[in-house]
Formats: sequence, structure tokens, C-alpha cells
Amino acid sequence: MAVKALYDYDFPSADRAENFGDDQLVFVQWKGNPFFCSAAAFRAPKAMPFGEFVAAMVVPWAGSDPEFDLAAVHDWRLFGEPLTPADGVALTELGIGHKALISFSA
Amino acid sequence: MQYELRYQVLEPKRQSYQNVIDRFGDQPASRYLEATLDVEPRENFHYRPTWAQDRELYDARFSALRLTDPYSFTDPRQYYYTPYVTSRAAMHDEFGKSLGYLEDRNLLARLPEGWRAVLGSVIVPLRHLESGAQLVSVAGARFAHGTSIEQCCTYAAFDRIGNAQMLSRVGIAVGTGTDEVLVTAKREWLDAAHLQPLRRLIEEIMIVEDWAEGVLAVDHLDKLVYPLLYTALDEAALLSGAGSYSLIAQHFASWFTNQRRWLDALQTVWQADPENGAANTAHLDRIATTWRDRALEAVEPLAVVIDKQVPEAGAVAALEGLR
Amino acid sequence: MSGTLRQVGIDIQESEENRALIDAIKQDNPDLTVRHLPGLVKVQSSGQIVINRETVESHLGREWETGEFQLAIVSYAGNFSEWDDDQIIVKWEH
Amino acid sequence: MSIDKPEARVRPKKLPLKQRYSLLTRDLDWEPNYVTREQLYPHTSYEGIVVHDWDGWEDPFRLTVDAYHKYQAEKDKRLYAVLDGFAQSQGHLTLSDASYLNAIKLFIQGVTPLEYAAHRHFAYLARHLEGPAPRFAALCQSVDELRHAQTQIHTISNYNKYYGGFHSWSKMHDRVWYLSVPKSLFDDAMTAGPFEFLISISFSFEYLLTNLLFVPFMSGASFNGDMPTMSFGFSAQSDESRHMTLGLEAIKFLLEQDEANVPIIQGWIDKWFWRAYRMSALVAAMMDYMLPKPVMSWREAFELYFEEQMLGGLFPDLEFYGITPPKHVNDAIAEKDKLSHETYKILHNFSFAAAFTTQTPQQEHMAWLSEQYPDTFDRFYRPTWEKHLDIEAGGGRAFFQGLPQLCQVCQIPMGFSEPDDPATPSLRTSTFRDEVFHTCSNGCQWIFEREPEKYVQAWLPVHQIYQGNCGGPTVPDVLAWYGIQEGDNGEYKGSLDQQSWAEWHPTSTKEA
Repeated sequence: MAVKALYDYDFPSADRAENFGDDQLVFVQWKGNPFFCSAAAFRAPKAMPFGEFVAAMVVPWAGSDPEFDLAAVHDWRLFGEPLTPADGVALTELGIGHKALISFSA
Repeated sequence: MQYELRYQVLEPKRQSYQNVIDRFGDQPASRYLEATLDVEPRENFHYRPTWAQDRELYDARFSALRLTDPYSFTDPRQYYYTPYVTSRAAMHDEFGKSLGYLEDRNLLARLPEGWRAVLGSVIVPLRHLESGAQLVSVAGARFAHGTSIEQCCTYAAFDRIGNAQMLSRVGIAVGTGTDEVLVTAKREWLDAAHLQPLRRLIEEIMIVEDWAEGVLAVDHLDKLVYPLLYTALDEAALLSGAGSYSLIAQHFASWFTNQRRWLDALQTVWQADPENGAANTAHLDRIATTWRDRALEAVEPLAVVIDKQVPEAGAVAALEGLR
Repeated sequence: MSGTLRQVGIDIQESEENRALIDAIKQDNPDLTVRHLPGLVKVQSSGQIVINRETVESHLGREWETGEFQLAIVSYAGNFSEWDDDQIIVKWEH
Repeated sequence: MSIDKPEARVRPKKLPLKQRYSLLTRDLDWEPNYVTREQLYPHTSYEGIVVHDWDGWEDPFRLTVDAYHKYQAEKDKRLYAVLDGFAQSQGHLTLSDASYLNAIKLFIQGVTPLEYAAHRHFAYLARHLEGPAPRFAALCQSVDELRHAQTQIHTISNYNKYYGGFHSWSKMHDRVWYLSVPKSLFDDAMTAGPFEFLISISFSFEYLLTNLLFVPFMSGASFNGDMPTMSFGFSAQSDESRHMTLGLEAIKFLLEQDEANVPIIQGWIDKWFWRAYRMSALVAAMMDYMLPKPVMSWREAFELYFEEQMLGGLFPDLEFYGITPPKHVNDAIAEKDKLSHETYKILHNFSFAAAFTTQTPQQEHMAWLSEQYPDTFDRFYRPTWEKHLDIEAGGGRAFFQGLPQLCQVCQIPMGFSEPDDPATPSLRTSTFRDEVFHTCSNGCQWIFEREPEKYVQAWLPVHQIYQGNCGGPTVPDVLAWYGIQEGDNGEYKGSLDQQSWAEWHPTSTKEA
């Protein structure tokens, strides 16, 4: 349903990919851990290798839970579907695009 | 014990809200300032209005008259809600007493014939004019930029409906407690020749897009209507045995004095604005050119009718003095 | 649901002045339930609540205009089906 | 008429109240013919609402301007006497605890600006609705709402002198992350057409949910020694009952005007119930977690004010017009045992970036929560709070080290669970113009998909920070841009407010 307006109501998305240049937003959820109220949001280079993304962004965040153990991290998922990450592969090459939601268990 | 402490003065950590402190330093501020300054949102609006293209929810561009800092204007009356309603409660109370006095003695119904006609055909129909002015003022309440300005428009809008109701009550009193005079007055507002220029004018002002131009156009009209009908005519009434009219008129005259205070101050601030002063002055001149003569044309027929009904009123001459 | 006896309610600020008002409401609405919450009194009744000017005046010992009810009311559930010089009625319409 | 022998003191006839009111209000209107109706009221057609007879509008209050001023001046006289007395006697020292004021911080930052927004946009209705009766009712409400904003500013002015977090409420409402929740709701309503605004705010907000939002707040204030807030709250509510009447009259009037209006209005009820209900999550958190002396649980208030009064009372009344209860109402009911816990967890996680402080509930408080929420608290929420307590016992305090994912519609961090399963987060995604959008619930997703062109514009605080629009890349940069001052944010225990409170109450025992 289009928005009813006195004129053609059409505006660009405030968070469209181009507003982030070579970067993008990625959301990361630690499944089954209510210590974190929600998934975290990160701005990361599209070309950032997955391993670097985890080390530079996910670990400092998840590590505020004293029970976090990087070695125990498993079952990565992208929008709920299984994801096979490879540390050296860029986020976008893994299919992790702008505003993607990925999750892990630990 | 905290008991003792209650008799000790605690040093406040700050005297006012930060936005007030930023303007005036850390000192106690009036309730008017705290309730007015910087209250209107400024930025980060989430969605665009469906009813106005190329505008934000709050936008200086709703008028051509602009201020670098909207809060360079503050209301000289320092009205926030409480002093406003308190002052108007007193005004309506006094008006009610005046009217009650006249009603108890049936004095309005017993005005000289000419004066009764003036009330019925000129004064009472103006309740519709007030109602139209309310619509114009309330656009300012929504679209003016800055709380200090819109707040004045808000109270003015409410005043207008109050004035319309006072005039209506006069009409009911002239009709000895019936709606007869109101019904006739409305018919005249719609059809009588002497009221049509005025009605046309207010209808055209009601559709002016720029809220400030609308408010000022009404003001050009007010500057004729109020001095003529509630000051000049008041004096004439006293001299020609219509003291009852004077009892009524005084309340409208004092309202107009009150209304002038913020509106004159605002125009001064518009003209003095460091960035927009010259453009504002040009707009104000254009607005005056557009609406002042039309106001005069609209009020003249009223003066003519008054003089016809009450030859000693001298309304045409009085209007001449107001141009 | 077809019942005309759904609950209606009025929340009234607790104060000396309003005590007489609440007493008047109790008198005119025998089925009234009264619940005290901090700062307010919640009255509820099945079907409707009636407030009569005369009853309020008799409890208050002075003249009372139905318009003054606006100084007392905090909230309500229902519909003002009547509000004139002598009486206020809150009930559901359908 | 000439009278030779004047009769003194003839009591004129008295017009019946209803007729007199009509003469003083709607009879002021006239049919324009120097301009067209379309020129005069250009905003009333595009939403598809059909009105055949504006005179069908009834206003049971019949308040004339003179009576309005008389009653309102009296109300304010009483209110400001309480404020002055409280300030003069340093009444803030008799609050239950300084932590109580966190609720009031949330109030001035989150609610007072909405009062102001309502003031401005009821003026819009007073300009743009075609009928004189609803225009006058809207004008009264516009002026009332200004009153509410201002009495709140004045009430809280005294607290602002002694405590943190109150000082920059207006700027914060424009900038701070959690305040985009209420701000976006009102922006949504105000950017809609006049009829949708009327249904969203007058009906869904004022009638359906105002009791739930305000009355427990004010009872909480009373119970925690905050007489000024209780006084302004109840005083405002007395105006609110007029506003509720406007909301109820608005919906009945529009439904009676034309059958074509019914589905449009049903859509707005569905949307706005969920929008307003989602925002009420902040109130739920406040009621259950922020009051040192809780007065009523969210669950109980929801059952009393919403389920019993609205679903049990109002909706059967609206059924007559073919209106059904809001689309996602069962999700809201299913959430009543969870909402406050999940929301306070969000605030607790992120209060390092807020202008209030939070604290982990202590054992006594948790005992109350488990009593109020026997089905959920011990099983789902207590373990996490215990974990926080353990960390704190070791001298730590865990915050969320980063920024949260937000819901595109309600803008609350995505911290809610599936309606029927507290253990599973509720996450919804939609795609529009090749972009993914995340929402927190069935309700928010439905709202997004109904009008994606609107919600793609949302100014989401987290994304704006990442776009570099909020003062800079670091947390201190953003906090400075928010206007947060030292001591406003973080953990309550050890905060400046708590230290001052301890200093001002030297003999009172300190809570651990």
C-alpha cells in the first residue's frame, strides 16, 4: 500500500548502502544468551575478512560476558541459514551484505 | 538526622536547564523562559509530512518572515499557560459581570434604536470575523518557527474564539436571552452588502499559505476595527446615551491593547534581525501594501452604516483618522 | 458480546473536596466498587455510573456545577452519555 | 423597541445549555463563498475518509471559553501551590530514594516533548478539520497540551537543580537513541494526514492507552513521595478525560459518517495500537524496575486498564460499527509477563549512553518480581540478573560493549522474544527496493510492510552514529553530542545522584 499523501511520496532510505561507502552494517547475534539484550550492530568494511571481523569487532563485544570463550563459538548462521565462514574470506564474498544478520552459538 | 538538614540550604548543582544556562549563564530563570526557550524540536525528524512537500515537520520556511534565532523574540507579557489563563479568567469574569449587570436590567435590549441596530448589524456579526481570525492565528500555532512565537499565536487563537463568544453573548443579551439577534446577524454576515467586503477579505486571508502573512493581514484589519468600534464608538456611546455599549466595548479595547504588545514586539524583532532584517522589512512592507487598503475598504461600509444609524457617532470621520 | 452490564469506571483524585463527591456517587450507585490507589480512588460499576448534582450538593454543603467534575476526574472508562446541568452519566453506548 | 416604563431587572430567558453551547461554538462557522471549501480545507480529502455531515459531531463537555479559563486557572493555582511548597520545604529530600528520579528523567526526556508535539499538532487539526465543533475541541486540546508540557517543565525544574539527567531534555529528545522511540511515534502521527493523526493520538493514544501510560506513573509518584509529579499528573489527567472524550467521539463520528471509513479506521487502529503499545514498553520497565517502591506491576495495570476496560468495555461497543480489536492485540497480551523484564534489560545494558542510570534489581526487588510474574521471572529473567549481581559482587558492571540492532519501526533495540516463547528472540526481516529491514515483532513488521515508503526514512540512532552524524566515532563523542554530562549515565550505585543523596541523608543506611 502506498503512503497516502498530497504529492508523490517517495524518499530514499536513510540507511541505503551508498551512505556507508565501502563499509556496511552487519548485525551479530549470540544465540541463546540473554546476557545481551539484542544483537549488536557493527560498521565494517565490505572487504573485511571474516576472521578479522570476528577478532576486531565480535570478540570485544561478546567478551564482556565473562563466560565467553572464542573456542566454543560454533553454528554460524546468516539470516538463520547455516553459514560456513572462512577466516580469510571477505564478508561480502560470504554473502554477508549490508544489514545482514548473522548469529552464532557458544 | 535529615531533619536538621531540611533547615539547611542545599547548594543547587545548577540553577536552570542547560539551554537556558547556555543563553544567560547559570542563574535562576523565570518560569516563562524555562517553559519557552528551545522547546520546539530542531532536527532529526524521522519522516516527511504527507501534507506538505519539501518541508520538515517544523520548518522556518512556513513563512517568508524569518529569524536567525527564533528566541530573539520573547513575549513582552511573558505569558506561559498559567499567567495566560489566569489573566483571561479575570477578563472573562469581568466581562461576565458587566454583561450580567446589563442583562439583569435588560439594558442592552433597551438601547436607543440606532444603537441596537449598530449592535445587531455591525458588532454582533463580527463574531464570525473573530472566528475567521481564530483559524488564521491557529495556523501560526502550528506553523510558526520557535516556541516563543507559536505560543503567542496559540493564545491569540484561543482569545479569538473567546472574543467571538463574548460577542455572541452580547447578541444573546440584546435578544433578551434568545438567539434572534444571532440569527439575524449571521444572515447579514452572509448576505448584507455592508458586510460582504469584510467577509470576502477574511475568507481570502484564511487561505493565505504563509501563516505570518495571514496573521499580519488580520492585524491590519484589527488596527481599524478595534480602535473604531471599541474605542471611538465607545466615546460616542457615552455621549449619546448608550452607556451600556461602553460597558461592553471596554473589554474588547483592553484585549486589543494586550494583543498589540506581542505583535508589535515581534515586528520590531523581525525588522532588527541581523541576517533577515532587510528581507523581513521588505516582506512586511509588501504585506502592508497588499492588505492595508483592502482592510480599509472592508471597514468603510461598517462606518457608513454606523453613521446612518447613529449620526452623532462620527464613525466615517473616525476611520479617516485611522488610515 | 451483547451485555449492557459491562463495567464502567471513573478515577477520581483523592482529596478532601472529592471525598464528598465520591460519597455522593456511592449513594446514587449502590453497586459501586471502590478501590483506593495511591493518590486516587477508582470507582467501578456494572452498566453505568450516575452523578447527580443535587446529591453532590447535599454532601458538599454548597452549590456545585456539573462542570466542576472536571476538576476531580483523573480518567474514566466508558462514554459520557449525558452531561447536563443536573446530571452526568457514564455508560457504554452499544 | 421602546419602553416607556422600563421594567427593572427582567430576568432574560435562559437558553438551554446545549443550544447555548452550539451558538457559542459551531454557529460561528459559515459556508465560505468567496473562496472554495477545497481552498480553505485542502487536507481533508487525500486520506480517503468521507464525511457527509460535520454537524454530526457531539461534544459532551460543552466547555465555553469563559468556563475553560475559570476551571483551568483554578487547577493551576492548586498545582503551583504544591510546586512552590515542595520547593520551599526541600521536598525532594523526602522522596523514597534518589534512584526514583530516573523514572522522572525518562518522563521529561520522553513524554514532555510529546505533550508539546501534541500541542502543535492539535493546532494543525484546529486549522484543518472542516467541522467547527471538532476544530474547537482540538483547539482546547492544543492549549491543554501546552499546559502539560509547561507544568512538567516547571515541576521538574526543581529536581533539575539538584540531580543529573534533567538538564538537556529538549536537545536529548532530538538526539538520544532511546528517545527516538517516542519521537518517531509522534513524528509518524504528525506526518500523516489529519484523520490518521486524530485516530492515532486522540483515540489510540489518549483513549486506548493513556490510562495505562499515565495513571500508574502518577500513582507511582505518589507512592514514592513525589507530590509535585503526582499533582501535575492528576491535574493533566483531568484535561485528559476531555481528550479521551474527543478521541472516542472522533472514532464514533467517523465510523457513523460512511461505511467506507470503517476499513480505513480499522487499519489505523491496528497500526496505532501496536505503535503506542510498543512505546509503552518504556513505561512497563519504569513501573516494574525503576520505582524504589513499586505500586502496581505492568501486568496488573495492563489487565486492569487495557484488558478489562478496553477489550472488555470499549471494543464490544465498537463492534456495533464493525470494528474488531487491534490486529496484534494477542501478541501484546502474550507479552504481558515479559515486556518489562526485556525492556529494562535493554536499558540496563545501555545506560552508559543514557541520561539516566540503572541498577540490577536486588534480592528483595526480585522477590517482588517473582511474586508478580510467577510464570516467567524465576525461569527466564532472574538467572541473568543473578549473573549481573555476581559480576558486580566482583567489582564489575557489565554493559553492552557496542551498539544494538534496532527495530526499523519502533526503534527499540531488538530485545523482545517471540510472543509464546521467552527464550527465542523475535526477529523479522522484510525486503524493500533490494534493502533488508529488520523489525522486532509481527506488529512492527506489519506496519513496515504496509507503508515501507514511510519507514525507510527513519532516523535510526545507531545507524546515524555509524554514518558519522552524531558528533564523532567514539562513545564520548556521541555522549557529548547528546548533551550528556558527567554523572548522568551508567550505573546508579556510586553515581553523582546517589552520592549526593547519601550526603544529604547521612544517617540513612546505604543499600548495597
